Amino acid sequence: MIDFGYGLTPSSTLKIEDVRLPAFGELLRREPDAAKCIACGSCAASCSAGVFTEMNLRRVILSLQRGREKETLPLLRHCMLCGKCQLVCPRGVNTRHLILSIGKVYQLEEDKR
Amino acid sequence: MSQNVVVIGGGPAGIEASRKLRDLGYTPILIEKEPVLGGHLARWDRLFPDGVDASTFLDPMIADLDGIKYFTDTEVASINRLKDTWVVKLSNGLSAQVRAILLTTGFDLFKAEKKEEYGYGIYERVITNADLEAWFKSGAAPQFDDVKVIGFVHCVGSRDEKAGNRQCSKVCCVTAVKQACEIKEKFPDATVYCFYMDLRMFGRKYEDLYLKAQKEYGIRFVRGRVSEVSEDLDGHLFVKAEDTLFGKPMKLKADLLVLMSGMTPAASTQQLARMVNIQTGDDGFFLPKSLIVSPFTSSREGIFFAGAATGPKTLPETLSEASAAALAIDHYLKTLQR
Amino acid sequence: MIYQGKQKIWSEYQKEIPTDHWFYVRSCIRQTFFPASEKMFLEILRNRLGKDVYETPSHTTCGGIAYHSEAIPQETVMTIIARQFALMTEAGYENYVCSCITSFGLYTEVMEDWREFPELEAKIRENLWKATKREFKTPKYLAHASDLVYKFRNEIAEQAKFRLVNRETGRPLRVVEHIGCHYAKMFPSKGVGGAEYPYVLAGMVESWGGEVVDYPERRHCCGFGFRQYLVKANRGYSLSNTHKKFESMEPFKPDMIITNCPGCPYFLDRWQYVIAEQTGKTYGENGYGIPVFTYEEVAGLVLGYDPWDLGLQTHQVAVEPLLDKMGVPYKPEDKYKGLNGKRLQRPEFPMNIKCC
Amino acid sequence: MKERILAAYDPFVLPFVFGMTFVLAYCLIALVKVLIQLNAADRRKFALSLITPTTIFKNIRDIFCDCLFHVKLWKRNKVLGYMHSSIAFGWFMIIVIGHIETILYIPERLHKMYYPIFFRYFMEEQNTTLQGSFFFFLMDFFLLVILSGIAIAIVKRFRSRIVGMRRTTKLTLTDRIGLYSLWAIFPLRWIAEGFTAGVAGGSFMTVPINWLLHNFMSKPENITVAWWLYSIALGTFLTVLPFTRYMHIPAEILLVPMRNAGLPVRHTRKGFSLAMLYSCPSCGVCIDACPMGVQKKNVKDATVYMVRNLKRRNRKRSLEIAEKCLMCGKCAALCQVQMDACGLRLAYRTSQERKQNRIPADFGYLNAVAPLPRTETEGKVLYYAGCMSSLTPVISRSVQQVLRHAGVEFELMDKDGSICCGRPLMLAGRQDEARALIEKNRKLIEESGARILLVSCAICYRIFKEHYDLIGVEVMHYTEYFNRLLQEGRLKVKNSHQTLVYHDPCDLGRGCGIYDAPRTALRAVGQLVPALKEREESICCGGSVGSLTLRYEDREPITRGALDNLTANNPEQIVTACPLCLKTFGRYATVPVADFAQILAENLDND
Repeated sequence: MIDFGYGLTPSSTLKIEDVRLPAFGELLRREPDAAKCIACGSCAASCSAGVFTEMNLRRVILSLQRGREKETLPLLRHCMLCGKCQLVCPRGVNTRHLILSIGKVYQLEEDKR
Repeated sequence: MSQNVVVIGGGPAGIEASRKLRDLGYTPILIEKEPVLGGHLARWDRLFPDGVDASTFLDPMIADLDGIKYFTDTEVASINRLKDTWVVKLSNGLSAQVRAILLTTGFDLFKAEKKEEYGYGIYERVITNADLEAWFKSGAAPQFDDVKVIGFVHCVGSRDEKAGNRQCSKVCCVTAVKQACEIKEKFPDATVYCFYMDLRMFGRKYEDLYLKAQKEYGIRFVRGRVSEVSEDLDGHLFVKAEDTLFGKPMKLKADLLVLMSGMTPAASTQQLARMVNIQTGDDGFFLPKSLIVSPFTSSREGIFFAGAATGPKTLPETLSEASAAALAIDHYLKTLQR
Repeated sequence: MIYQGKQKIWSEYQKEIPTDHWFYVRSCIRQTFFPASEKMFLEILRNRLGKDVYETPSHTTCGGIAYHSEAIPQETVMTIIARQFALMTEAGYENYVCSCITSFGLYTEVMEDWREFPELEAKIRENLWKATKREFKTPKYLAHASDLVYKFRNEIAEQAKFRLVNRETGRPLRVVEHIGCHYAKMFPSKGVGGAEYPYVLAGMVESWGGEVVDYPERRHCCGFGFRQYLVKANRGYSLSNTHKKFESMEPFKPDMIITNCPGCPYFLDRWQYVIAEQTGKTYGENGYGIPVFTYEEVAGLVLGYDPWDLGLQTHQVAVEPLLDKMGVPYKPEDKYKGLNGKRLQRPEFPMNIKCC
Repeated sequence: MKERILAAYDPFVLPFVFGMTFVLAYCLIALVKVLIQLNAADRRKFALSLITPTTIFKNIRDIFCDCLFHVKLWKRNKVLGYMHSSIAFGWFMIIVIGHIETILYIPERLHKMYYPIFFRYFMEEQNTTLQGSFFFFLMDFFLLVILSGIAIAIVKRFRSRIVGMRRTTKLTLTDRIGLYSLWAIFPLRWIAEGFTAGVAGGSFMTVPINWLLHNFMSKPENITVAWWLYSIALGTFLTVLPFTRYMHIPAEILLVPMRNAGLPVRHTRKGFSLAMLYSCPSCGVCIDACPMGVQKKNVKDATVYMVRNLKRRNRKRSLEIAEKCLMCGKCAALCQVQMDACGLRLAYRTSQERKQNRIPADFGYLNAVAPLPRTETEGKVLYYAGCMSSLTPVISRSVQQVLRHAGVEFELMDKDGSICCGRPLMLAGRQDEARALIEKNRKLIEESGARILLVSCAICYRIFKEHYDLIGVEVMHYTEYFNRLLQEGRLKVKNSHQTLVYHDPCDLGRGCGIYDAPRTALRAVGQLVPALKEREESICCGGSVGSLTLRYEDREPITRGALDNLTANNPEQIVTACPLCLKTFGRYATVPVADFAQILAENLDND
């Protein structure tokens, strides 16, 4: 192999059809509210941890649906479970249980790997 | 002998207005260019938000046309002003002299093939909302049996200056959500994606439908406009869009893509506008006197509108406008007599 | 694929191309890397079809690469172009045909700009006058050289010695057509067949017996992208674009690629070597790459010109597999012979991609 | 009195002897198990309490009051109180009198455990004396007391509403066997003693039966049959007892001293918790108490069912119940055996949280939070509004307004964003993570030099009180503090005479016992009207962060139920003292809802 001083860069495109989401299915079983998010961002805007960190529940939920949970799961480490997001969510998503459930489902996936 | 009123366009607006005019004691002359009455509604299967069969509305309307002279397969040849009346000549050789004309010419579905990048008419697996309704209505077996991933493209020809339509077609968002749920019922194992720019769930119970689509049907909503579609070796589709909420370009390999064709002014709009010398807006729809207080009155004496001829509208809006226009015509004719 | 659907679109994007009297301008890249292509264009038009094509040595670069790399301002590039037009006017022509897609796109853009903003045109006229004391008329017709070959594709087919058909199986060759981005993506109405389903090359392929491959990434850029290639730090990005195209066309097993742009054949050809050397992957059969041609080269092959006279030995990806399929005779020993049979040195061969 | 059966034995005693031996052995083993499961510190604490005179006295008093007289139940429901104490105390007295008789007449038989129980069978009345008749009367009297209790119990089982219970516990099979054998014991005893009343003596209950029986069933072999049946009923009851709710009878005797020793709940079903589980009488008071009970589907999530599932080691259901609970503590407040229902659930959540997968917490970012400006002024107040208050700005604004009015020097602790108090994490069973937040907050508070930490959120207040151990800082809920300011005359208000109803937030009322301070203060600004149920019986607003799984749509009926309770006396204004209650009530209330501080701020006397 020759080093030309440049090389192929990996594609940033989400190949959504390749994304199999068994973990998300399990999450929906535990907390069906995961499907209700309309990405309004209230949760992220009001987040107590968000004042100090990048924590953004909207983005976490979205990343799970796109099979890119690795990018956002670490954010959940900052969550203080204070429940403000639950109070502001216009769709009444049980965000605290959702966060706890994400931990249970996806950490399990992580452990399997 | 009761007074004649010409109603041009035999869709729901035309039929409803004709019935109301007849009830008010006039003899409507209803003109429809297609062989059957009912307009787009006649080709539609079920209606949002509750999924009621379209025929449950249309059939009783069409069954109740006593006292209305209607001509199908007929177009307007010319309209001329003669003193304080309008002389309408029809393509079948008949003509009528009336004091009031109601334009219920409705809309045409945007020709999805104009959005060349989506490949409608080129890729077999790209269909439109109208095709889907026709298939639902026919009750036929699906054309493709290996449908596992389905995409819905919102705003095809709507909010698109390049496609010549800046306006929002209003009904496509909720129609897409309705159709997404329906198709999920037909293909329960399929994953259904809706690619939207904004979701405009403005009507009563529309938001409920959206929630149901998310929660019960598991429809996946992606905020991002489809940029291009291509075909792979076995005829399946590659759909490119950006997931704007996630901030990444995305690619979907789909087995079926449904284009939500928007509403454009009916082809006859410009022609009729010239015949009676009235204005159309930048968007090509008839321009009423005021969009707020008299959306059914034109700038010319005796010319009235109802329904989607003055812009995209839902069915209930169209029907109530039809009634309102009938009353406005009645009021106008009575004022003339006094 | 519904072929009639495409035909319908093609029928909507037809442009008027005069049959004769052209003022021809060359491409900086092409006259360097594919000199035989431009020669073949003139050969076909002048000698085979008997057309009047005029060339002048006073023609310079259009400034497109500098413009797209943001090295010179728009006014400068417009003045350069005005000078080319002046050359045409002085020569008494009004049909302008260019060899380069970048130039074609730029001429279209500039002419559209002048149409929208006449004051800009006036200013450029003044600039040109001040600089060169020349005056110009904008061309009546602007065409890309491929438009002309497209126009005369059937005449060429009539004189064809070979067809784009696999001689052994009798099946049409599978051809990837790659259109330069600036041909129609900016002004769809200025390209034959529009931007989405361009017909300019597809028409030639069809006429000459081949079959066009419609692969998912067919719209994608070859990867040149001016700054992407020219700046070394971005070069991986250029390579990745090309890689994306090859990955997408691979399942269709194309026999060849035909292009109408200066950069595209160069990058589609050379990057195959780089990809092979970096990843070990080749896209053609038996360890070869997919041969890449300009449309003039393909026309030349069809008309029976000697492959080495067409300059096909300068390609990185070996063309011999295709010549074999088409049944074009060639002498392998002549591949690296120069003018008058002078033996040139054999080049060093790459490791991972077969070159003959 | 003299022995009639010289052998002092008859085979019919065997069922009872078996049952009694079994139950004693079972209880002994259970006792040992509980004691072993206590950790060393708790065990020492417990042992110490058993020899502390004050606790000894308290234990005896509690055992009598709770186990025999059911004083708490009397206070709540006279009929149920009578029912329970009649059976418990009556039976206790019968046993005691039986033993007294044995001691008096045949002390040498005392070692036979069945003798005092079946005393009447073995004895013969000598008509020469009347000395037995006093006991005859007592025995019959207590038998009557018990039978009346049983009669009420039978009625209650089939028509619970008559005795004031909406819902009763659904019984298990063993519970039913225990129940029916319990019901059978005393009528059978009545008949058995009736048979022998002729020879062994009797009083107003047994003698008429004796007379009746002799007229109809005079055959002597029937006598033994009746005693057999009585013994079998006793034996059955005692044998199944450990597996029924009646286990609470012996268990409570252990629970009372353990509770008085102040042992904490450390585990879901070990040690103290095990004693607690065994002490649940399945009475079902918690079912009606539970605010989730407004929906029928939640009835099975009451504490009694959690206890049952924990006992059966049904992990799935236990977890469901544990996670669903609002942790309002009302069931615990009303519980007859003072079951620490929230503690058990929390222990379960914690154990599950430790066992299951979870995303590890990382609160490292809190290190970057700047310390508060330190001031050394005496009596400086630090006001912590808490996370929720940023969604109810009216609270923090009103608090500040009141403080300024009273001329209190104060500082805001979380104007640049709160660090959560940690209680939500704790309620989710994440004790260690909660600890991290507590430590950070504690450091901030202590280093600020504040003397008083003022809290306007009931949820925060509770954890500050229970888990912070702030040195030199007094934690005060704003209801307490403002009431103090009022009493000290620093805060002057005028009375609007508006009718107010006060809602006791769970964590403030039941959680921290603050009921009077807000009421006293509110009386100064308005006219307080009672809610239907208040103080320790107040109904959770439904917004609690205590529940992990309760869905949004299932919270609505709870909120509506709580609002109905508050508005029973048509108040003009609902007042609460917790941002979560304020927000939750605000969603559905038809009567305006205001925060405590808001009401004070609106009625400040500025003259």
